[in-house]
Amino acid sequence: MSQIAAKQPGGLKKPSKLGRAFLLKLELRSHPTLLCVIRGALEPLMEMLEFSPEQNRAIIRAVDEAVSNIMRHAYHGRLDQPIEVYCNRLQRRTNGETEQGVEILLFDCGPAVDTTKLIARPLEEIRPGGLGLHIIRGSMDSVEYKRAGHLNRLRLIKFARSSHGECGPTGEKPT
Amino acid sequence: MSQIAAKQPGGLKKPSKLGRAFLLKLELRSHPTLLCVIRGALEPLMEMLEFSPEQNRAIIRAVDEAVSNIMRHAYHGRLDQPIEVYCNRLQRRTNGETEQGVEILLFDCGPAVDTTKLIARPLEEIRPGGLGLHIIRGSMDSVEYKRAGHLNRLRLIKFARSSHGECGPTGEKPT
Amino acid sequence: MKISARRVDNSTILDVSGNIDMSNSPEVRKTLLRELREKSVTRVVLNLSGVDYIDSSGVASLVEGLKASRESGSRFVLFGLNSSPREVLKISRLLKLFEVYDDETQAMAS
Amino acid sequence: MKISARRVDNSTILDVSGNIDMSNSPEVRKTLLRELREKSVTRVVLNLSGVDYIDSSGVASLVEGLKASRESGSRFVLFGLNSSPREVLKISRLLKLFEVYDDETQAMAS
Ligand SMILES: Nc1ncnc2c1ncn2[C@@H]1O[C@H](COP(=O)(O)OP(=O)(O)O)[C@@H](O)[C@H]1O
Ligand SMILES: Nc1ncnc2c1ncn2[C@@H]1O[C@H](COP(=O)(O)OP(=O)(O)O)[C@@H](O)[C@H]1O
Repeated sequence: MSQIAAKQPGGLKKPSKLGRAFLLKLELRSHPTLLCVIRGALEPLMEMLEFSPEQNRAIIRAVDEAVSNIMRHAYHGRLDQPIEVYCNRLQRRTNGETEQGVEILLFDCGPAVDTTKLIARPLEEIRPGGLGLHIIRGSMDSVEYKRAGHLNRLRLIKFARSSHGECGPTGEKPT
Repeated sequence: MSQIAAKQPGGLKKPSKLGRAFLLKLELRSHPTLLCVIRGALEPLMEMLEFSPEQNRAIIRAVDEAVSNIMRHAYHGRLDQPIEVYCNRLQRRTNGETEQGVEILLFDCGPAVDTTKLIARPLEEIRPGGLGLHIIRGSMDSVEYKRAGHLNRLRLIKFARSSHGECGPTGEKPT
Repeated sequence: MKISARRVDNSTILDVSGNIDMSNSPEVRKTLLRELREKSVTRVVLNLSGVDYIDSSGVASLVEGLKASRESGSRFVLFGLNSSPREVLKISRLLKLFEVYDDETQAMAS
Repeated sequence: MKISARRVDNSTILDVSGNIDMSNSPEVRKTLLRELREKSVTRVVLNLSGVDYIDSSGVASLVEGLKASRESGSRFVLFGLNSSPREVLKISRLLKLFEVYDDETQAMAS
Protein backbone atom coordinates (compact mmCIF):
# COMPACT_ATOMS: atom_id res chain seq x y z
CA MET A 1 0.00 0.00 0.00
CA SER A 2 1.10 3.54 -0.57
CA GLN A 3 1.16 3.93 3.17
CA ILE A 4 4.30 1.87 3.18
CA ALA A 5 5.83 3.02 -0.05
CA ALA A 6 5.51 6.64 1.05
CA LYS A 7 7.13 6.00 4.40
CA GLN A 8 10.05 3.96 3.18
CA PRO A 9 11.89 5.80 0.47
CA GLY A 10 15.41 4.59 1.18
CA GLY A 11 14.40 1.18 2.29
CA LEU A 12 15.21 1.87 5.91
CA LYS A 13 12.84 2.92 8.60
CA LYS A 14 14.26 4.33 11.81
CA PRO A 15 12.11 4.76 14.89
CA SER A 16 10.61 8.16 14.21
CA LYS A 17 10.58 9.64 17.68
CA LEU A 18 10.98 8.55 21.24
CA GLY A 19 7.88 7.48 23.08
CA ARG A 20 6.34 6.14 19.93
CA ALA A 21 8.62 3.49 18.59
CA PHE A 22 7.54 1.24 15.75
CA LEU A 23 7.26 -2.28 17.07
CA LEU A 24 5.73 -4.48 14.46
CA LYS A 25 3.99 -4.38 11.16
CA LEU A 26 1.86 -7.17 9.72
CA GLU A 27 0.73 -7.31 6.13
CA LEU A 28 -1.82 -9.88 5.07
CA ARG A 29 -4.67 -10.67 2.71
CA SER A 30 -8.32 -10.37 3.63
CA HIS A 31 -8.65 -14.10 4.24
CA PRO A 32 -10.44 -15.05 7.49
CA THR A 33 -8.08 -17.97 8.09
CA LEU A 34 -5.37 -15.38 8.73
CA LEU A 35 -7.18 -13.91 11.74
CA CYS A 36 -5.52 -16.49 13.97
CA VAL A 37 -2.11 -15.34 12.75
CA ILE A 38 -2.78 -11.78 13.90
CA ARG A 39 -3.93 -13.02 17.28
CA GLY A 40 -0.86 -15.26 17.50
CA ALA A 41 1.48 -12.33 16.88
CA LEU A 42 -0.31 -9.85 19.13
CA GLU A 43 -0.54 -12.06 22.18
CA PRO A 44 3.20 -12.21 23.01
CA LEU A 45 3.63 -8.61 21.85
CA MET A 46 1.05 -7.28 24.30
CA GLU A 47 2.49 -9.45 27.04
CA MET A 48 5.85 -7.86 26.30
CA LEU A 49 4.27 -4.42 26.67
CA GLU A 50 3.21 -5.43 30.16
CA PHE A 51 -0.50 -5.55 29.58
CA SER A 52 -2.27 -7.85 32.02
CA PRO A 53 -3.69 -11.12 30.63
CA GLU A 54 -7.14 -9.55 30.80
CA GLN A 55 -6.10 -6.42 28.91
CA ASN A 56 -4.21 -8.60 26.44
CA ARG A 57 -7.39 -10.55 25.69
CA ALA A 58 -9.33 -7.29 25.29
CA ILE A 59 -6.81 -5.89 22.78
CA ILE A 60 -6.78 -9.12 20.79
CA ARG A 61 -10.57 -9.11 20.72
CA ALA A 62 -10.68 -5.53 19.46
CA VAL A 63 -8.14 -6.08 16.70
CA ASP A 64 -9.71 -9.36 15.64
CA GLU A 65 -13.16 -7.76 15.39
CA ALA A 66 -11.77 -4.76 13.54
CA VAL A 67 -9.97 -6.91 10.98
CA SER A 68 -13.07 -9.11 10.60
CA ASN A 69 -15.08 -5.96 9.86
CA ILE A 70 -12.57 -4.90 7.22
CA MET A 71 -12.86 -8.33 5.59
CA ARG A 72 -16.65 -8.25 5.60
CA HIS A 73 -17.58 -4.60 5.18
CA ALA A 74 -14.64 -2.93 3.46
CA TYR A 75 -13.83 -5.85 1.15
CA HIS A 76 -17.27 -7.56 1.05
CA GLY A 77 -15.78 -10.98 1.60
CA ARG A 78 -13.17 -10.82 -1.14
CA LEU A 79 -10.24 -12.91 0.08
CA ASP A 80 -7.19 -11.42 -1.63
CA GLN A 81 -7.30 -7.77 -0.60
CA PRO A 82 -4.49 -6.17 1.43
CA ILE A 83 -4.68 -5.32 5.12
CA GLU A 84 -1.92 -3.78 7.18
CA VAL A 85 -1.57 -3.79 10.94
CA TYR A 86 0.96 -1.48 12.64
CA CYS A 87 1.79 -1.69 16.32
CA ASN A 88 3.51 1.23 17.98
CA ARG A 89 4.54 1.55 21.57
CA LEU A 90 3.14 4.58 23.38
CA GLN A 91 4.18 6.16 26.64
CA ARG A 92 2.47 8.81 28.71
CA ARG A 93 3.20 10.39 32.05
CA THR A 94 0.35 10.43 34.54
CA ASN A 95 0.91 11.73 38.05
CA GLY A 96 4.66 11.48 37.59
CA GLU A 97 4.46 7.83 36.56
CA THR A 98 5.23 6.48 33.12
CA GLU A 99 2.46 4.42 31.63
CA GLN A 100 2.95 1.97 28.79
CA GLY A 101 0.48 1.84 25.96
CA VAL A 102 -0.01 0.66 22.44
CA GLU A 103 -1.29 2.25 19.26
CA ILE A 104 -2.58 -0.17 16.65
CA LEU A 105 -3.25 1.15 13.16
CA LEU A 106 -5.26 -0.85 10.63
CA PHE A 107 -5.22 0.09 6.95
CA ASP A 108 -7.36 -1.15 4.11
CA CYS A 109 -7.95 -0.06 0.50
CA GLY A 110 -11.73 -0.49 0.52
CA PRO A 111 -14.17 2.29 -0.36
CA ALA A 112 -14.42 5.06 2.22
CA VAL A 113 -16.21 3.92 5.37
CA ASP A 114 -19.66 5.46 5.70
CA THR A 115 -19.26 6.69 9.25
CA THR A 116 -23.03 7.12 9.66
CA LYS A 117 -23.23 3.32 9.49
CA LEU A 118 -20.69 2.81 12.26
CA ILE A 119 -23.32 2.33 14.88
CA ALA A 120 -23.15 -0.27 17.61
CA ARG A 121 -26.63 -1.69 18.01
CA PRO A 122 -28.36 -1.61 21.39
CA LEU A 123 -27.51 -4.73 23.34
CA GLU A 124 -31.08 -5.09 24.57
CA GLU A 125 -32.08 -6.72 21.29
CA ILE A 126 -31.06 -10.33 21.45
CA ARG A 127 -30.10 -11.31 17.95
CA PRO A 128 -27.03 -12.57 16.18
CA GLY A 129 -24.64 -10.02 14.69
CA GLY A 130 -23.95 -6.37 15.33
CA LEU A 131 -21.59 -6.90 18.26
CA GLY A 132 -18.28 -6.03 16.67
CA LEU A 133 -18.21 -2.26 17.19
CA HIS A 134 -19.48 -2.70 20.71
CA ILE A 135 -16.63 -5.07 21.49
CA ILE A 136 -14.03 -2.83 19.83
CA ARG A 137 -15.14 0.31 21.68
CA GLY A 138 -15.54 -1.53 24.94
CA SER A 139 -12.02 -2.94 24.76
CA MET A 140 -9.91 0.08 23.83
CA ASP A 141 -9.34 3.56 25.26
CA SER A 142 -9.67 5.22 21.88
CA VAL A 143 -11.18 4.10 18.56
CA GLU A 144 -10.92 6.40 15.56
CA TYR A 145 -11.95 5.80 11.94
CA LYS A 146 -10.34 8.10 9.38
CA ARG A 147 -9.94 8.32 5.61
CA ALA A 148 -6.24 8.73 4.78
CA GLY A 149 -5.76 9.31 1.04
CA HIS A 150 -7.24 6.28 -0.69
CA LEU A 151 -6.99 4.19 2.45
CA ASN A 152 -9.17 3.64 5.48
CA ARG A 153 -7.33 3.96 8.74
CA LEU A 154 -8.58 2.67 12.06
CA ARG A 155 -6.59 3.81 15.07
CA LEU A 156 -6.90 1.86 18.30
CA ILE A 157 -5.20 2.97 21.50
CA LYS A 158 -4.94 1.39 24.90
CA PHE A 159 -2.84 2.10 27.96
CA ALA A 160 -1.87 -0.54 30.47
CA ARG A 161 -3.62 1.16 33.37
CA SER A 162 -6.84 2.06 31.59
CA SER A 163 -10.16 1.06 33.06
CA HIS A 164 -11.52 -0.24 29.77
CA GLY A 165 -11.81 -3.77 28.57
CA GLU A 166 -11.57 -5.37 31.96
CA CYS A 167 -14.54 -7.28 33.13
CA GLY A 168 -13.85 -9.14 36.30
CA PRO A 169 -15.05 -12.63 37.05
CA THR A 170 -18.26 -11.41 38.65
CA GLY A 171 -19.24 -7.85 37.69
CA GLU A 172 -21.18 -7.00 34.55
CA LYS A 173 -19.37 -4.36 32.51
CA PRO A 174 -21.07 -0.96 32.62
CA THR A 175 -21.83 0.77 29.33
CA MET B 1 13.02 -1.43 2.83
CA SER B 2 13.30 -0.96 -0.89
CA GLN B 3 12.23 -4.55 -1.20
CA ILE B 4 8.77 -3.40 -0.32
CA ALA B 5 8.75 -0.02 -2.01
CA ALA B 6 9.77 -1.65 -5.28
CA LYS B 7 7.07 -4.26 -5.10
CA GLN B 8 4.17 -1.99 -4.22
CA PRO B 9 3.92 0.87 -6.65
CA GLY B 10 0.16 1.36 -6.64
CA GLY B 11 -0.29 0.40 -3.06
CA LEU B 12 -1.90 -2.86 -3.99
CA LYS B 13 -0.29 -6.26 -4.14
CA LYS B 14 -2.09 -9.03 -5.97
CA PRO B 15 -0.96 -12.63 -5.68
CA SER B 16 1.62 -12.76 -8.45
CA LYS B 17 1.18 -16.24 -9.81
CA LEU B 18 -0.49 -19.44 -8.93
CA GLY B 19 1.49 -21.89 -6.87
CA ARG B 20 3.21 -19.14 -4.91
CA ALA B 21 0.66 -17.05 -3.08
CA PHE B 22 1.61 -14.27 -0.70
CA LEU B 23 0.40 -15.12 2.77
CA LEU B 24 1.93 -12.84 5.32
CA LYS B 25 4.60 -10.26 5.81
CA LEU B 26 6.08 -9.27 9.15
CA GLU B 27 8.24 -6.22 9.65
CA LEU B 28 10.06 -5.72 12.92
CA ARG B 29 13.12 -4.27 14.59
CA SER B 30 16.17 -6.29 15.51
CA HIS B 31 15.12 -6.58 19.15
CA PRO B 32 15.36 -10.11 20.63
CA THR B 33 12.15 -9.63 22.62
CA LEU B 34 10.32 -9.67 19.28
CA LEU B 35 11.41 -13.23 18.48
CA CYS B 36 8.39 -14.55 20.38
CA VAL B 37 6.12 -12.46 18.17
CA ILE B 38 7.44 -14.15 15.02
CA ARG B 39 6.98 -17.57 16.60
CA GLY B 40 3.46 -16.58 17.69
CA ALA B 41 2.49 -15.58 14.15
CA LEU B 42 4.11 -18.54 12.40
CA GLU B 43 2.63 -21.25 14.55
CA PRO B 44 -1.02 -20.85 13.47
CA LEU B 45 0.09 -20.01 9.93
CA MET B 46 2.00 -23.27 9.53
CA GLU B 47 -0.85 -25.20 11.11
CA MET B 48 -3.12 -23.62 8.51
CA LEU B 49 -0.77 -24.83 5.78
CA GLU B 50 -1.28 -28.36 7.09
CA PHE B 51 2.19 -28.95 8.41
CA SER B 52 2.26 -31.55 11.17
CA PRO B 53 2.95 -30.30 14.72
CA GLU B 54 6.47 -31.70 14.38
CA GLN B 55 7.12 -29.93 11.08
CA ASN B 56 5.59 -26.78 12.50
CA ARG B 57 8.06 -26.85 15.39
CA ALA B 58 10.94 -27.42 12.95
CA ILE B 59 9.95 -24.43 10.81
CA ILE B 60 9.56 -22.18 13.84
CA ARG B 61 12.98 -23.29 15.08
CA ALA B 62 14.60 -22.53 11.72
CA VAL B 63 13.06 -19.06 11.41
CA ASP B 64 13.80 -18.20 15.03
CA GLU B 65 17.47 -19.21 14.65
CA ALA B 66 17.75 -17.36 11.36
CA VAL B 67 16.32 -14.15 12.80
CA SER B 68 18.53 -14.51 15.89
CA ASN B 69 21.53 -14.78 13.59
CA ILE B 70 20.49 -11.61 11.76
CA MET B 71 20.23 -9.79 15.08
CA ARG B 72 23.62 -10.99 16.26
CA HIS B 73 25.73 -11.28 13.13
CA ALA B 74 24.20 -8.91 10.57
CA TYR B 75 23.31 -6.17 13.06
CA HIS B 76 25.87 -6.96 15.79
CA GLY B 77 23.31 -6.64 18.54
CA ARG B 78 21.93 -3.26 17.52
CA LEU B 79 18.28 -3.26 18.54
CA ASP B 80 16.58 -0.88 16.12
CA GLN B 81 17.46 -2.28 12.72
CA PRO B 82 14.79 -3.50 10.27
CA ILE B 83 14.03 -7.14 9.56
CA GLU B 84 11.36 -8.40 7.19
CA VAL B 85 9.80 -11.84 7.08
CA TYR B 86 7.72 -12.90 4.06
CA CYS B 87 5.69 -16.09 3.98
CA ASN B 88 4.48 -17.45 0.66
CA ARG B 89 2.51 -20.57 0.04
CA LEU B 90 4.11 -23.04 -2.36
CA GLN B 91 2.63 -25.98 -4.20
CA ARG B 92 4.29 -28.71 -6.15
CA ARG B 93 3.06 -31.83 -7.89
CA THR B 94 4.81 -35.05 -7.02
CA ASN B 95 3.56 -38.34 -8.45
CA GLY B 96 0.29 -36.74 -9.41
CA GLU B 97 -0.32 -35.44 -5.91
CA THR B 98 -0.32 -31.80 -4.87
CA GLU B 99 2.00 -31.04 -2.00
CA GLN B 100 1.70 -27.94 0.16
CA GLY B 101 4.79 -26.01 1.10
CA VAL B 102 6.01 -22.71 2.39
CA GLU B 103 8.68 -20.26 1.28
CA ILE B 104 9.95 -17.95 3.99
CA LEU B 105 12.11 -15.00 2.97
CA LEU B 106 14.12 -13.03 5.53
CA PHE B 107 15.59 -9.64 4.61
CA ASP B 108 18.04 -7.47 6.50
CA CYS B 109 20.09 -4.37 5.66
CA GLY B 110 23.32 -5.52 7.31
CA PRO B 111 26.65 -5.74 5.48
CA ALA B 112 26.88 -8.56 2.95
CA VAL B 113 27.09 -11.96 4.63
CA ASP B 114 30.54 -13.51 4.29
CA THR B 115 29.41 -16.88 3.01
CA THR B 116 32.74 -18.49 3.84
CA LYS B 117 31.80 -17.97 7.50
CA LEU B 118 28.48 -19.74 7.15
CA ILE B 119 29.83 -22.98 8.47
CA ALA B 120 27.96 -25.23 10.87
CA ARG B 121 30.50 -26.52 13.36
CA PRO B 122 30.94 -30.27 13.86
CA LEU B 123 28.57 -31.49 16.55
CA GLU B 124 31.22 -33.74 18.05
CA GLU B 125 32.71 -30.79 19.94
CA ILE B 126 30.63 -30.21 23.01
CA ARG B 127 30.62 -26.50 23.61
CA PRO B 128 28.07 -23.73 23.79
CA GLY B 129 27.22 -21.86 20.57
CA GLY B 130 27.54 -22.66 16.90
CA LEU B 131 24.32 -24.64 16.64
CA GLY B 132 22.14 -22.17 14.71
CA LEU B 133 23.08 -23.08 11.14
CA HIS B 134 22.94 -26.74 11.98
CA ILE B 135 19.38 -26.33 13.25
CA ILE B 136 18.30 -24.21 10.29
CA ARG B 137 19.66 -26.63 7.69
CA GLY B 138 18.38 -29.66 9.56
CA SER B 139 14.86 -28.23 9.73
CA MET B 140 14.23 -27.02 6.19
CA ASP B 141 14.32 -28.57 2.71
CA SER B 142 16.23 -25.66 1.23
CA VAL B 143 18.33 -22.88 2.81
CA GLU B 144 19.80 -20.22 0.53
CA TYR B 145 21.72 -17.06 1.44
CA LYS B 146 21.85 -14.39 -1.26
CA ARG B 147 22.79 -10.72 -1.62
CA ALA B 148 19.88 -8.85 -3.22
CA GLY B 149 20.86 -5.23 -3.92
CA HIS B 150 21.79 -3.70 -0.58
CA LEU B 151 19.90 -6.38 1.32
CA ASN B 152 20.69 -9.84 2.57
CA ARG B 153 18.07 -12.39 1.65
CA LEU B 154 17.71 -15.78 3.29
CA ARG B 155 15.30 -18.12 1.57
CA LEU B 156 13.89 -21.06 3.51
CA ILE B 157 11.68 -23.67 1.89
CA LYS B 158 9.83 -26.62 3.31
CA PHE B 159 7.19 -28.95 1.96
CA ALA B 160 4.68 -30.75 4.13
CA ARG B 161 5.84 -34.19 3.09
CA SER B 162 9.57 -33.60 3.29
CA SER B 163 11.74 -35.92 5.30
CA HIS B 164 13.59 -33.08 7.00
CA GLY B 165 13.11 -31.68 10.45
CA GLU B 166 11.31 -34.63 11.87
CA CYS B 167 12.94 -36.42 14.68
CA GLY B 168 10.65 -38.94 16.23
CA PRO B 169 10.34 -39.58 19.94
CA THR B 170 13.03 -42.26 19.90
CA GLY B 171 15.31 -42.14 16.84
CA GLU B 172 18.35 -39.90 16.62
CA LYS B 173 18.25 -37.73 13.51
CA PRO B 174 20.79 -38.76 10.87
CA THR B 175 23.12 -36.08 9.51
CA MET C 1 -11.13 -25.69 14.96
CA LYS C 2 -12.54 -29.16 15.33
CA ILE C 3 -16.05 -30.10 16.40
CA SER C 4 -17.23 -33.62 17.13
CA ALA C 5 -20.46 -35.07 18.47
CA ARG C 6 -21.14 -37.65 21.17
CA ARG C 7 -24.57 -39.03 21.98
CA VAL C 8 -25.28 -39.56 25.67
CA ASP C 9 -28.85 -40.69 26.43
CA ASN C 10 -31.10 -38.11 24.82
CA SER C 11 -28.40 -35.44 24.70
CA THR C 12 -25.80 -34.59 22.12
CA ILE C 13 -22.49 -33.36 23.48
CA LEU C 14 -20.49 -31.30 21.01
CA ASP C 15 -16.78 -31.09 21.83
CA VAL C 16 -15.10 -28.10 20.25
CA SER C 17 -11.36 -27.50 20.19
CA GLY C 18 -9.45 -24.59 18.74
CA ASN C 19 -10.72 -21.06 18.32
CA ILE C 20 -14.05 -19.91 16.93
CA ASP C 21 -13.78 -16.93 14.61
CA MET C 22 -15.15 -15.69 11.30
CA SER C 23 -13.26 -18.42 9.44
CA ASN C 24 -15.14 -21.27 11.06
CA SER C 25 -18.21 -19.96 12.92
CA PRO C 26 -20.49 -20.97 9.99
CA GLU C 27 -19.45 -24.56 10.68
CA VAL C 28 -20.30 -24.21 14.37
CA ARG C 29 -23.65 -22.67 13.43
CA LYS C 30 -24.44 -25.46 10.95
CA THR C 31 -23.58 -28.20 13.43
CA LEU C 32 -25.65 -26.58 16.18
CA LEU C 33 -28.70 -26.06 13.98
CA ARG C 34 -28.52 -29.59 12.59
CA GLU C 35 -28.54 -31.07 16.08
CA LEU C 36 -31.26 -28.76 17.37
CA ARG C 37 -33.56 -28.73 14.36
CA GLU C 38 -33.13 -31.92 12.39
CA LYS C 39 -32.38 -34.43 15.11
CA SER C 40 -34.88 -34.66 17.90
CA VAL C 41 -32.46 -34.46 20.79
CA THR C 42 -33.85 -33.00 23.98
CA ARG C 43 -30.58 -31.31 24.90
CA VAL C 44 -27.49 -30.07 23.07
CA VAL C 45 -24.46 -29.59 25.31
CA LEU C 46 -21.57 -27.55 23.96
CA ASN C 47 -18.18 -28.35 25.49
CA LEU C 48 -16.09 -25.18 25.17
CA SER C 49 -13.24 -26.22 27.46
CA GLY C 50 -10.94 -26.58 24.45
CA VAL C 51 -11.80 -23.13 23.11
CA ASP C 52 -9.65 -20.14 24.05
CA TYR C 53 -11.22 -17.55 21.81
CA ILE C 54 -14.68 -16.80 20.41
CA ASP C 55 -15.29 -13.73 18.28
CA SER C 56 -18.60 -11.95 17.67
CA SER C 57 -19.48 -14.20 14.74
CA GLY C 58 -19.02 -17.19 17.05
CA VAL C 59 -21.23 -15.50 19.63
CA ALA C 60 -23.81 -14.98 16.88
CA SER C 61 -23.75 -18.71 16.15
CA LEU C 62 -24.39 -19.46 19.81
CA VAL C 63 -27.31 -17.02 19.83
CA GLU C 64 -28.74 -18.79 16.79
CA GLY C 65 -28.39 -22.07 18.62
CA LEU C 66 -30.23 -20.62 21.57
CA LYS C 67 -33.07 -19.37 19.37
CA ALA C 68 -33.34 -22.70 17.59
CA SER C 69 -33.49 -24.54 20.90
CA ARG C 70 -36.32 -22.29 22.06
CA GLU C 71 -38.21 -22.89 18.84
CA SER C 72 -37.80 -26.65 19.01
CA GLY C 73 -38.45 -26.88 22.74
CA SER C 74 -35.08 -28.47 23.42
CA ARG C 75 -32.32 -27.23 25.69
CA PHE C 76 -29.01 -25.67 24.70
CA VAL C 77 -26.34 -25.81 27.40
CA LEU C 78 -22.72 -24.60 27.56
CA PHE C 79 -19.88 -25.72 29.79
CA GLY C 80 -16.15 -25.21 30.25
CA LEU C 81 -15.94 -21.53 29.36
CA ASN C 82 -12.39 -20.16 29.41
CA SER C 83 -11.64 -16.51 30.19
CA SER C 84 -12.00 -14.96 26.77
CA PRO C 85 -15.21 -16.75 25.70
CA ARG C 86 -16.72 -15.88 29.08
CA GLU C 87 -15.68 -12.25 28.72
CA VAL C 88 -17.06 -11.84 25.23
CA LEU C 89 -20.46 -13.19 26.33
CA LYS C 90 -20.37 -10.84 29.30
CA ILE C 91 -19.51 -7.79 27.20
CA SER C 92 -22.32 -8.73 24.82
CA ARG C 93 -24.69 -9.03 27.82
CA LEU C 94 -25.51 -12.57 26.78
CA LEU C 95 -23.87 -14.57 29.54
CA LYS C 96 -27.01 -14.66 31.69
CA LEU C 97 -29.11 -15.75 28.73
CA PHE C 98 -27.29 -19.04 28.36
CA GLU C 99 -27.35 -22.03 30.66
CA VAL C 100 -23.67 -22.20 31.62
CA TYR C 101 -22.08 -24.93 33.74
CA ASP C 102 -18.53 -25.44 34.95
CA ASP C 103 -17.98 -28.96 33.68
CA GLU C 104 -19.58 -31.89 31.92
CA THR C 105 -20.80 -33.57 35.10
CA GLN C 106 -22.71 -30.47 36.13
CA ALA C 107 -24.01 -29.88 32.64
CA MET C 108 -25.29 -33.44 32.33
CA ALA C 109 -26.84 -33.39 35.82
CA SER C 110 -28.71 -30.18 35.05
CA MET D 1 10.19 -16.20 30.91
CA LYS D 2 10.24 -16.60 34.66
CA ILE D 3 12.71 -18.58 36.69
CA SER D 4 12.43 -19.26 40.41
CA ALA D 5 14.42 -21.36 42.84
CA ARG D 6 13.32 -23.83 45.50
CA ARG D 7 15.70 -25.50 47.94
CA VAL D 8 14.95 -29.16 48.70
CA ASP D 9 17.55 -30.85 50.95
CA ASN D 10 20.88 -30.31 49.24
CA SER D 11 19.34 -29.65 45.83
CA THR D 12 18.14 -26.51 44.17
CA ILE D 13 15.12 -26.92 41.92
CA LEU D 14 14.80 -24.19 39.31
CA ASP D 15 11.29 -23.83 37.88
CA VAL D 16 11.23 -22.16 34.50
CA SER D 17 8.12 -21.01 32.71
CA GLY D 18 7.79 -19.37 29.31
CA ASN D 19 10.17 -19.78 26.42
CA ILE D 20 13.95 -19.60 26.43
CA ASP D 21 15.40 -17.66 23.53
CA MET D 22 18.10 -15.09 22.81
CA SER D 23 16.18 -12.44 24.75
CA ASN D 24 16.43 -14.25 28.06
CA SER D 25 18.95 -17.11 27.83
CA PRO D 26 21.64 -14.93 29.54
CA GLU D 27 19.37 -14.87 32.58
CA VAL D 28 19.03 -18.66 32.55
CA ARG D 29 22.81 -18.97 32.22
CA LYS D 30 23.45 -16.57 35.10
CA THR D 31 21.02 -18.33 37.40
CA LEU D 32 22.45 -21.76 36.56
CA LEU D 33 26.05 -20.68 37.08
CA ARG D 34 25.26 -18.91 40.34
CA GLU D 35 23.64 -22.04 41.74
CA LEU D 36 26.37 -24.35 40.48
CA ARG D 37 29.42 -22.24 41.24
CA GLU D 38 28.69 -19.89 44.09
CA LYS D 39 26.33 -21.95 46.20
CA SER D 40 27.58 -25.32 47.26
CA VAL D 41 24.53 -27.32 46.26
CA THR D 42 25.17 -30.92 45.35
CA ARG D 43 22.50 -30.97 42.67
CA VAL D 44 20.75 -28.42 40.47
CA VAL D 45 17.46 -29.67 39.02
CA LEU D 46 15.96 -27.73 36.13
CA ASN D 47 12.19 -28.03 35.76
CA LEU D 48 11.42 -27.44 32.08
CA SER D 49 7.80 -28.61 32.13
CA GLY D 50 6.64 -25.02 31.70
CA VAL D 51 8.92 -24.40 28.72
CA ASP D 52 7.62 -24.96 25.19
CA TYR D 53 10.57 -23.60 23.26
CA ILE D 54 14.35 -23.43 23.71
CA ASP D 55 16.55 -21.93 21.01
CA SER D 56 20.25 -22.59 20.42
CA SER D 57 21.29 -19.84 22.84
CA GLY D 58 19.20 -21.57 25.50
CA VAL D 59 20.85 -24.86 24.65
CA ALA D 60 24.21 -23.12 25.00
CA SER D 61 23.23 -22.00 28.51
CA LEU D 62 22.36 -25.57 29.43
CA VAL D 63 25.72 -26.75 28.10
CA GLU D 64 27.44 -24.13 30.24
CA GLY D 65 25.49 -25.39 33.21
CA LEU D 66 26.62 -28.92 32.46
CA LYS D 67 30.27 -27.84 32.22
CA ALA D 68 30.04 -25.86 35.46
CA SER D 69 28.52 -28.85 37.25
CA ARG D 70 31.36 -31.07 36.06
CA GLU D 71 33.92 -28.55 37.24
CA SER D 72 32.33 -28.17 40.65
CA GLY D 73 31.60 -31.86 41.10
CA SER D 74 27.87 -31.28 41.49
CA ARG D 75 25.05 -32.72 39.39
CA PHE D 76 22.93 -30.94 36.83
CA VAL D 77 19.62 -32.65 36.07
CA LEU D 78 16.73 -31.81 33.74
CA PHE D 79 13.12 -32.92 33.86
CA GLY D 80 9.80 -32.25 32.15
CA LEU D 81 11.05 -31.75 28.59
CA ASN D 82 8.31 -30.85 26.13
CA SER D 83 8.52 -31.77 22.44
CA SER D 84 10.44 -28.80 21.08
CA PRO D 85 13.10 -28.60 23.83
CA ARG D 86 13.61 -32.35 23.52
CA GLU D 87 13.93 -32.09 19.74
CA VAL D 88 16.45 -29.25 19.82
CA LEU D 89 18.68 -31.20 22.22
CA LYS D 90 18.36 -34.23 19.98
CA ILE D 91 19.22 -32.30 16.81
CA SER D 92 22.23 -30.83 18.62
CA ARG D 93 23.27 -34.36 19.68
CA LEU D 94 23.24 -33.25 23.30
CA LEU D 95 20.25 -35.13 24.66
CA LYS D 96 22.31 -38.11 25.77
CA LEU D 97 24.80 -35.86 27.50
CA PHE D 98 22.29 -34.58 30.02
CA GLU D 99 20.66 -36.45 32.85
CA VAL D 100 17.00 -36.20 31.79
CA TYR D 101 14.02 -37.40 33.85
CA ASP D 102 10.31 -37.39 33.16
CA ASP D 103 9.13 -35.63 36.30
CA GLU D 104 10.23 -34.14 39.60
CA THR D 105 9.76 -37.33 41.59
CA GLN D 106 12.08 -39.25 39.29
CA ALA D 107 14.58 -36.41 39.16
CA MET D 108 14.71 -36.13 42.95
CA ALA D 109 14.96 -39.90 43.42
CA SER D 110 17.88 -40.09 41.01
N1 LIG E 1 -14.33 -1.56 8.58
C1 LIG E 1 -15.58 -1.20 8.23
N2 LIG E 1 -15.83 -0.70 7.00
C2 LIG E 1 -17.09 -0.34 6.64
N3 LIG E 1 -18.16 -0.44 7.45
C3 LIG E 1 -17.99 -0.94 8.68
C4 LIG E 1 -16.70 -1.34 9.13
N4 LIG E 1 -16.84 -1.78 10.40
C5 LIG E 1 -18.13 -1.67 10.71
N5 LIG E 1 -18.85 -1.16 9.69
C6 LIG E 1 -20.32 -0.85 9.69
O1 LIG E 1 -20.76 -0.84 11.03
C7 LIG E 1 -21.85 -1.77 11.22
C8 LIG E 1 -21.77 -2.39 12.62
O2 LIG E 1 -20.62 -3.22 12.74
P1 LIG E 1 -20.53 -4.34 13.85
O3 LIG E 1 -20.92 -3.74 15.17
O4 LIG E 1 -19.18 -4.94 13.79
O5 LIG E 1 -21.65 -5.43 13.50
P2 LIG E 1 -21.85 -6.29 12.16
O6 LIG E 1 -20.54 -6.29 11.46
O7 LIG E 1 -22.25 -7.64 12.66
O8 LIG E 1 -22.94 -5.59 11.40
C9 LIG E 1 -21.67 -2.78 10.11
O9 LIG E 1 -22.87 -3.42 9.76
C10 LIG E 1 -21.13 -1.92 8.96
O10 LIG E 1 -22.16 -1.27 8.28
N1 LIG F 1 22.66 -13.81 9.21
C1 LIG F 1 24.01 -13.91 9.28
N2 LIG F 1 24.79 -12.88 8.88
C2 LIG F 1 26.13 -12.98 8.94
N3 LIG F 1 26.80 -14.06 9.39
C3 LIG F 1 26.09 -15.12 9.80
C4 LIG F 1 24.67 -15.09 9.77
N4 LIG F 1 24.23 -16.29 10.24
C5 LIG F 1 25.33 -16.99 10.55
N5 LIG F 1 26.46 -16.32 10.30
C6 LIG F 1 27.86 -16.81 10.49
O1 LIG F 1 27.82 -18.22 10.62
C7 LIG F 1 28.42 -18.63 11.87
C8 LIG F 1 27.72 -19.86 12.43
O2 LIG F 1 26.40 -19.53 12.83
P1 LIG F 1 25.61 -20.43 13.87
O3 LIG F 1 25.70 -21.85 13.44
O4 LIG F 1 24.24 -19.87 13.99
O5 LIG F 1 26.37 -20.32 15.25
P2 LIG F 1 26.74 -19.03 16.13
O6 LIG F 1 25.80 -17.95 15.70
O7 LIG F 1 26.51 -19.47 17.55
O8 LIG F 1 28.18 -18.73 15.83
C9 LIG F 1 28.33 -17.40 12.76
O9 LIG F 1 29.31 -17.39 13.75
C10 LIG F 1 28.49 -16.26 11.76
O10 LIG F 1 29.85 -16.01 11.48
